[in-house]
Amino acid sequence: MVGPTASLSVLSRADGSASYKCPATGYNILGAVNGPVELPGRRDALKPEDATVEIFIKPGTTTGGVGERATETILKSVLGNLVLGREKGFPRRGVVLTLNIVGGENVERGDSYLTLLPALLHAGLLAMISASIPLSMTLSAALLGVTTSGDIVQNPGPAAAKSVVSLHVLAFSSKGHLLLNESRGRFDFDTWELVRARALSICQGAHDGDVAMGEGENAASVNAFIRETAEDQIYSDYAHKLDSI
Amino acid sequence: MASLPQIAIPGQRLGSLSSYSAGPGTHVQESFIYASIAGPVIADPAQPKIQPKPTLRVSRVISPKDLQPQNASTSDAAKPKPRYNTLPAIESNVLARVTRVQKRQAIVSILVVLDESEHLTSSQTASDNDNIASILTSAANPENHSGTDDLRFQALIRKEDVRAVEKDRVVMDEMFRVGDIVRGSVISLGDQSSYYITTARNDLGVVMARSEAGNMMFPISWKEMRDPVTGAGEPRKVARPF
Amino acid sequence: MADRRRINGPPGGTRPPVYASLQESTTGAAQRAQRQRQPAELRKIFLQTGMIPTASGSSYLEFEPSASLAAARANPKSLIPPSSALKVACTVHGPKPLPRSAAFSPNLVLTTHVKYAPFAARKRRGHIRDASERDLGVHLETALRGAIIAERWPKSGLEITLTIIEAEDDRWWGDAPDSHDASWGLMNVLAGCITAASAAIADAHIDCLDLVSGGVAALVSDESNSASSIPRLMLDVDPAEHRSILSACVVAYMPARDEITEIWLKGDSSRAALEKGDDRSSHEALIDGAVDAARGANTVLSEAVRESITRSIAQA
Amino acid sequence: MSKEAQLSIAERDFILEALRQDVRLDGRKPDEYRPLNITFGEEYGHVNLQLGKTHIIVRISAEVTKPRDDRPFDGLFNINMELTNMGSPAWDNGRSNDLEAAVTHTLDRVIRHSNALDTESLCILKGVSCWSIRADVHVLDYDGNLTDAACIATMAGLQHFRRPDAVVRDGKVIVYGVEQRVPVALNITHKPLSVTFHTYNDSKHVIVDATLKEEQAAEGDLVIGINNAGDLCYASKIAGAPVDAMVIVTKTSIAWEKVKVLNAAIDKVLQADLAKRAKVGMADESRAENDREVQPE
Amino acid sequence: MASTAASAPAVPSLNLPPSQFARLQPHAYLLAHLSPPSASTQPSVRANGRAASQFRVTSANAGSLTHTNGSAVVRIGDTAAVCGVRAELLHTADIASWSVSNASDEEADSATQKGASQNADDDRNQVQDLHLLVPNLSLSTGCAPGLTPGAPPSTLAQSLSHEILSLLHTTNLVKADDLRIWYQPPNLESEEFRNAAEGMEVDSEQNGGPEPEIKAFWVLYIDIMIISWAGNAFDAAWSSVLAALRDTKLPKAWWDADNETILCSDDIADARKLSLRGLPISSSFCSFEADAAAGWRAVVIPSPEELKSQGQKEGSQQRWILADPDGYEEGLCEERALIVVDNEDGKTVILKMDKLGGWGMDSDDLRQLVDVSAERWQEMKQILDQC
Repeated sequence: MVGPTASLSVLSRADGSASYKCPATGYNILGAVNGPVELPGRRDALKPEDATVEIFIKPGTTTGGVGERATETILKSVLGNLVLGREKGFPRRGVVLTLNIVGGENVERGDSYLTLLPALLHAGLLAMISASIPLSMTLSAALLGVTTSGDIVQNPGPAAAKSVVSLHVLAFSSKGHLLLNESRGRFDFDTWELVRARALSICQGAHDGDVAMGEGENAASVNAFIRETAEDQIYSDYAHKLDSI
Repeated sequence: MASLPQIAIPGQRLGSLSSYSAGPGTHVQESFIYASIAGPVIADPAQPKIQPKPTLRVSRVISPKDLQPQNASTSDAAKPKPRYNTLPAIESNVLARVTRVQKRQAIVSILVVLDESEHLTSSQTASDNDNIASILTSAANPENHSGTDDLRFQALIRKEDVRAVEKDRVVMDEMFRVGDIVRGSVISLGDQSSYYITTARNDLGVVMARSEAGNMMFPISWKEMRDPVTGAGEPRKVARPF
Repeated sequence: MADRRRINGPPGGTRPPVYASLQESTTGAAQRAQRQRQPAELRKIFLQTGMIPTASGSSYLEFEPSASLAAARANPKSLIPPSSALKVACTVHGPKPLPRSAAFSPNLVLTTHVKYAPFAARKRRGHIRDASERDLGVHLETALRGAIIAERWPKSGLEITLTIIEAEDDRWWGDAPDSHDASWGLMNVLAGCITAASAAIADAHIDCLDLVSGGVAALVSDESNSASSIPRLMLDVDPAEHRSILSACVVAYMPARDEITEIWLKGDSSRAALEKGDDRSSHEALIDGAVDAARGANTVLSEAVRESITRSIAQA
Repeated sequence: MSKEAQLSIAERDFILEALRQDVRLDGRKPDEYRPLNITFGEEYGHVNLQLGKTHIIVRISAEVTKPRDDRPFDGLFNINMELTNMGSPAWDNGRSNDLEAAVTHTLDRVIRHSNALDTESLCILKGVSCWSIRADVHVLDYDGNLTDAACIATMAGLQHFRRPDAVVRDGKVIVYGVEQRVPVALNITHKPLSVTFHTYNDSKHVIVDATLKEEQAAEGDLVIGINNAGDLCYASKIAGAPVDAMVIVTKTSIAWEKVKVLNAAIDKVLQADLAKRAKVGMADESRAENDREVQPE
Repeated sequence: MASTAASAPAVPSLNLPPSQFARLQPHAYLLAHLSPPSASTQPSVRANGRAASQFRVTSANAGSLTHTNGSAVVRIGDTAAVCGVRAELLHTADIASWSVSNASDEEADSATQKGASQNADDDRNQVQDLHLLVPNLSLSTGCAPGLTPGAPPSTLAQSLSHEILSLLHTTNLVKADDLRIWYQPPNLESEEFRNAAEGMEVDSEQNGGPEPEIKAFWVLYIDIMIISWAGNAFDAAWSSVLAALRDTKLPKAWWDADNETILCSDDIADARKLSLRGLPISSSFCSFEADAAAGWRAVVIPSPEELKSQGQKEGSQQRWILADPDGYEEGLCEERALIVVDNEDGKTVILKMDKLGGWGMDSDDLRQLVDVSAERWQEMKQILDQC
């Protein structure tokens, strides 16, 4: 299977941006971040000592609706939590993240956004990194399905997701906290624990005894992928300085 | 004196202006006093010099104390179960949270309007804002953080109203920080959006504050509070502790 | 077109079900509900305050189901309800700060808002307020504004929201819409809203001159059961129980002061003949009737407000 | 309600003074477009366009729907553009602004109303079903001349797009997947594009393809919609300083020249992409597995 | 209660009545209740007097609204939801894609048309593809302060509507066949012609005659009005939807070939109830962190292992997971969990499990919450069975 590709700072107007492609599900997401920005015309927020994180999802070939708003709420509770909104210059200001689905199928009415969530999370995170938004940690996410035969499959696309018995999205922080779990379908808790273990090894890399799992490109964890993508950008941004050392 | 009803509802005739004067919760029409809210009827006894007639009022606060006015002073077991709706008025004391500190003023949002009655000790300051049941059910509006502030009255503390002495040397940043809880006294209904509040009294000023490190601080002087964990002091306009 | 903030139905649209019994000759169809009450007899009102603790004040009001509706509920035969009975929930929020954009006001600024639930009436209602709902809001505001002592609450606002969970019919469901038909059910809804809002305001301890209540009277003509076709004056009419309503009147009334704060008269009252010896003009009679109905509602209202105070004292 | 940062007076004067000397900030000639770069995505009708720093993605999609009651023989075609905070920090998410309305209007006039896409060819079964073609314009980076960029990208997308084949059998419509039958190109009747001019110094200086800064310094604009054959399908001079009527005439002929060049550029990349696809298609046939499929592990 | 609050260590200088304390220092107020001084014998309870995993008193009442096919009022403590289900008809002639089939799944389609062997996936597709379920939730009812009545649905209302629709789809609660209106075209050569008019019941063994066809679908408009909102709107809304759907009766409907329309019988004896798949019950939780400072400043967030050892070292509880949070608690907790379970032959099946908004909860907590949700299922089943 072809692994995801990503690059940082692909756009020029936004403060930060990232592109994230997941060939397995066919999704191609562009994320742009502007922040800290003034939020005009707003009243003093309930938390005047904190930044406000706003997220907007723009579907590729349809007009956004309630499904997008629900997904934004989920993303905000995960990504918004990572933002250190009390750092200097951020309180009372806004961090605006726009996610544009530029490749892949539309999510149908009343369908969960689960197949898209990891790509949205990764694109959003990378865009925040690109915009130098202070973050407490990074995250990595995995999409897993459990088939009728009980097999766990990684990254089922929208069509494949319809035939699985249960569908799970898990996101872990770079320190190993479970930041997000969204599970739909029919399953029991033991199945979920298997899914969780599998997701953790995908995100964090092979743990203790699971070394055998890794094969080819899969061996690289999502976490390492995110890190490398960010590091690549830093190396190219600071190439002039590094050269002079 | 005709017998008074124990409970009144709006529009109920309570007594004649010839024998009573009209108090809060009532209105007068054609020389009779009528109730304007629902609640227990209380006749405050006449005070020879200032108020020759007993004052009729309908209480907003429903507490057993009000129902037995004869032992009002001893009813410290009063556990009010009122509805909340007191407006800030001139001279009412309020507790407010600082939402913004600017060079010339601090903006606060009023959380609690304290009862003006001076005789009550602090444990009895039962204002109409006090319905625990209602506070506990409705707190923050989770989806819209600014929503709750729309429900609270906003007020200003101007630089010259911060303290009574050395007014010209006040630096707002050393008086208040965002998030502090301040006790203040309303001095004006202000403009269309804000009340004006003063803290220029010993008992007024910051009553609760967190340090830079995020810990609750305690007051050590009239102008400084200290973080018990880090030991660092921070300047504030501190209210006199009780 | 498609509402981006709501979940939309099929793009091709849907149609309400058509019952076969309506297509057949009317002889076989269900009989029109009959009024079992005396002309001056009111329906019972259930009214309770304070059940929504997140609000400053609240109330819930329900009209007693008509005899036919009660019978249909007890022993269901048809899916078509013979009539319906008002159910309203009311909340009051405030006094609270005025929006920042608003100008200074030395008085309490009242806003009223009436919305039908989509399932409140025989025909599915839209999600966005229509003209009749805005109308109801305006009438309600007039009715309440006259009762509230607004100067006691400077620079603050009071927001009154009524949700109609079940509305009243405008006519019997079996009748074809008539050219001179008006939305008679709306008037019952308004009367109910006034009474409910008044209870919620009292629950919120907002100063009022009096408890204002709503009442409806109408001139109805029931050719089928009366020998003459002379319209008769009836109080608190359920439009589903009458063949034809000529005119109707709703008032908001404060009994302690004998004042009317809102009056709304619809239809043609010129043909009405009153009893012998009654030399009032027919619209006077209508207003008097509506006031009588409002007085009736007021006894329920006073009781409910008194009861809620007694209850909270008992709890204290 | 945010706005693009205003041009400083010095910047404005600089731009105007340079124009007086027939110099543009980036050294272009008045009638010269910025470098145009068009690429196509994997999907049909996915266009990635860069005009200087203005960056746009257009996606074309098709679905079967019911024709309008009053036009049973016509399919549907819509162009949608929603400006987001991505393209410019001045744009608020979920709120439309004047620029969005203006550009959408021009696109609608130039492409849709000129019937560039033959909607009758989208009819499948009279009054029952037809294709609804939708173009979504995503603005990723905004540095002026959104109208022309969106126009070029949309036209390129329409020409690149392939809809699934559909046949009517016994009153039933059967849609064939892309794997089953070769998808069908849309019926493009002509290829209109817009050319936007900006005027300066009492319309003495008129330039095409202004950057954002040049747009901000302009005193008026002029939009010409024209096709390869020289048929004018849209012209607008809505606001700003008056323009000499002769300028419109001369600029229309310049616009025609530009459209021919731009359309040639589109054709070139289209042909290249088609050739590439044909090659990949051959290679694909030899491969049994589609790598989009889920691989149980 | 008053003494607990007033003696809280955080406020050394101010003696406040509990109500003001609740307002000024909500976090400390709830914390003081949950962790009473070790010297005292007071148990750890929430400010509302409930134990951590205790739900509020719940009641449900179905079928009281006249103009609905099914309705219910559900109260969970002070949160109240009214749900009304209205059925309308979607003629297949009005469905653009109805006469369209994909060449690849034509065979599958014709199997569906025969009405035989319905499986859940087919159902989901038709219910979802044709938009047969239309839930919308309204918070613009004055149910809580700060929500402007008459404003378009807020982000929260939109999210809740979407979650309800999404849950209806993933649980396959409503069977597509309950919503289909069949028609058996007359077979003029056959004596079965007389049966044709009542094409409702499809006899799959009918041979020779034309195949029965679907002429229309019932579309269920499910409208939820939150009348009073004191936290946990989702559980109240979902239970009201569930109770209303269980109460829903659809009239008998048939295709009237002469008038080319669908007619219904108003006879209640002909109407039938929906046969729902299972009884998915939702339970919401939120997690309250003892350390208010964590949200206050930029702290180094300990790893999960550090968190565990830290909790053991200090010996005091750092986190409480509260079932069925009220509005006050929701305002103080960032981390939430939502679990939907069903019970099949005594075995708990999880249908949805979400957790987000923090980094505290993990498998151990979730396992416990699933158990709590399973208990809640039993309780809710009783309540719904009685309504």
